[in-house]
Amino acid sequence: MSQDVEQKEESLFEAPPIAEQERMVEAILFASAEPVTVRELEARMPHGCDAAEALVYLRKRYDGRGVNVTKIGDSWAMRTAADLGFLMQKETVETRKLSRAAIETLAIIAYHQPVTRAEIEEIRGVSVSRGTVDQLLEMEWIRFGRRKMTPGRPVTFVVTQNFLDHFGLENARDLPGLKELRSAGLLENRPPPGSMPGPCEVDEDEETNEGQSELFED
Amino acid sequence: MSQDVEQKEESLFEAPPIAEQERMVEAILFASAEPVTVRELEARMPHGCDAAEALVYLRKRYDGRGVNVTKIGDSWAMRTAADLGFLMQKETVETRKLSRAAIETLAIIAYHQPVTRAEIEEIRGVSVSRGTVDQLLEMEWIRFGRRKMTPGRPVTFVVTQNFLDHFGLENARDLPGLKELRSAGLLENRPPPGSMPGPCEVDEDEETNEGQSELFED
Amino acid sequence: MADDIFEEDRVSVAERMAAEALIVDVDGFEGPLDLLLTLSRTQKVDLRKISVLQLAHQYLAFVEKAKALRLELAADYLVMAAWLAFLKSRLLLPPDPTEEGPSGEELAAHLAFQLERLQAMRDCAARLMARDQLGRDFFARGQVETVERVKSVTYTATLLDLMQGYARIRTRDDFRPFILDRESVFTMEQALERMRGLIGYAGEWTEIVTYLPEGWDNDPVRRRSATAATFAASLELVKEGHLDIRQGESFGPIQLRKRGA
Repeated sequence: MSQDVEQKEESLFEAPPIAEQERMVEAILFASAEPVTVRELEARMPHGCDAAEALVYLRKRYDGRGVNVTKIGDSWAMRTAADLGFLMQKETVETRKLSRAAIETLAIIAYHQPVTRAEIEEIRGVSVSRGTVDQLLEMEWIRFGRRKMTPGRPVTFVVTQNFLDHFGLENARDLPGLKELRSAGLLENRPPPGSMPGPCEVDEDEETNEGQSELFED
Repeated sequence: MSQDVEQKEESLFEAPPIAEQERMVEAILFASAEPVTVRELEARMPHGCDAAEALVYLRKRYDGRGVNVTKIGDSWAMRTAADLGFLMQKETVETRKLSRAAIETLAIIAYHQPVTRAEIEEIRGVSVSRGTVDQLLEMEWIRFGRRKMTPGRPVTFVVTQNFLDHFGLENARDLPGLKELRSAGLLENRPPPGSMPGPCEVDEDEETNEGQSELFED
Repeated sequence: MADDIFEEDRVSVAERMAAEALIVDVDGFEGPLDLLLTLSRTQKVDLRKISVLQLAHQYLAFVEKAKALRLELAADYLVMAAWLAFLKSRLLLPPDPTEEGPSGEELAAHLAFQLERLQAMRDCAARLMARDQLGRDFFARGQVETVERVKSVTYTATLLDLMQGYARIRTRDDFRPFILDRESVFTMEQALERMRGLIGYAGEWTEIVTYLPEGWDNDPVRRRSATAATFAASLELVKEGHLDIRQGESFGPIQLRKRGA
């Protein structure tokens, strides 16, 4: 008789099948605002559940999915797969023209590389703000070159492959020289005429190389 | 030559494999508490993705799981399986207790939408207090529909996506017993013969008997 | 008379109690239609088979009792009572072919429809609220990952921008930096230098104008500048203790003399 009661109690508290426990853990982790410990899981699940085991199955199930079961400290949570983080952003891209200071700095680096900040400032006649250099570095249009063998061993800046790609140049040496700039009307102190000869056109000129090499001679 | 360019462009925009798209939809739906439209899904996914197709796979995958993929109007969301609600006492949010008048008004709007205030009053036999409508509007369970093309062009009320989401309905057409009510003629806006006393009185020239049926019949 | 019919309809004590309760609780009803629906339930039949005539009796009896109890009934209850009395007479009397308007049967059918519809809506409301509800039976994601609105700004420049930028810098070299045109300016430094050279000879009071540099007294602009500079230089020399300065009266001539002379 007493055995009957015991059996009845046992069956009353029999844990749900592990597949069902997995569903429970899944639902709890999904709905929880905070990561949940195994202990908390078991406190919320029916008596006799083995949340740790259910988690093993659940974790395997979500392996490689868009959402993963991850352990954070002692707790468990579901998180979007790291490689899909880009989906959590709604991107709006705005294209802006580079500031005049940045263009000038970039031009000096392109024409005079490798060039130190002090040299840039000397050529521009004004100091170069940190923001300008940072912006160009961030855009990956310039990078640090080797240090100059002058006192203080200042860092230099050079243009990058990205820069060349963007401007359709094979080499920084392909940049038109001073003479070409002048013949293109770019060196005159008046607004350039509407029909600007393209840089490629200038390139065809044989004299290009002279100006260029002169520029790049250290 | 031009074909080359075309091919190149096509390959550039080639959508990820559908399994990958499924992962993406999974991640986006998982991360959001609010339902997400197919359109928004695709806006966030790489170019050329077919979110609707990915959803078919995803929905099947979550069938019977602790978390389900549910359709709510034009949108999709992930929700825990209703049979596991007992695990979520911690997450349960106390919803504001609605008055009987508010619940009835809500039901009338849901089953008769788009419905005017006068029509609600005719069905309930009493005037609808402003507070009742305001409360439902505030909960974002109802919203204004388009005006009726009857004299005075009265505003109508319809239920919202939030309403569908809250009651786990894919569509207003899935309201329980809707078909039976319609076949019993209980959703008709039957004008009273002659004049009726009290709030039952409706504009006699009201010609829109088709009202609600029109909404549910597409 | 109405009372009699009412009593006839009532069979059990429980129903009579219920009817009493209805009256006491008149405020609990949401209008006459709600009351009619409640009364109709005592008929214990499908609403489609309800006897509207009997219902009219019930309602009128209710109103009578309420009046007897001196309960204040809202106007719409009384309007409904009047209308039901009218309906009752239509239903009881044989149809008068000369009479206009809808027949008693039509009116009764519509009332029955209204009651059935209201009951249907109440059932719907109950079914709706019995559904699984979000936040009670099923749940949304607890740990919402916010969708970041990333406004990325791409900066761009063309090769032309670059060349123009470079040209702008190089062109600058062709111009000397802007400096003030000082041709007509006699600086205090110049005046000081000049005065220091001359001061040794100023043993007597000498008018300041005689110290003005040569060639600066014809052009008024130049003379003004030279005068001001010379005066300022004189004051500086006074301060240094090399010179005395005096002016006899306002706008009178200013005279200088070497100190200690």
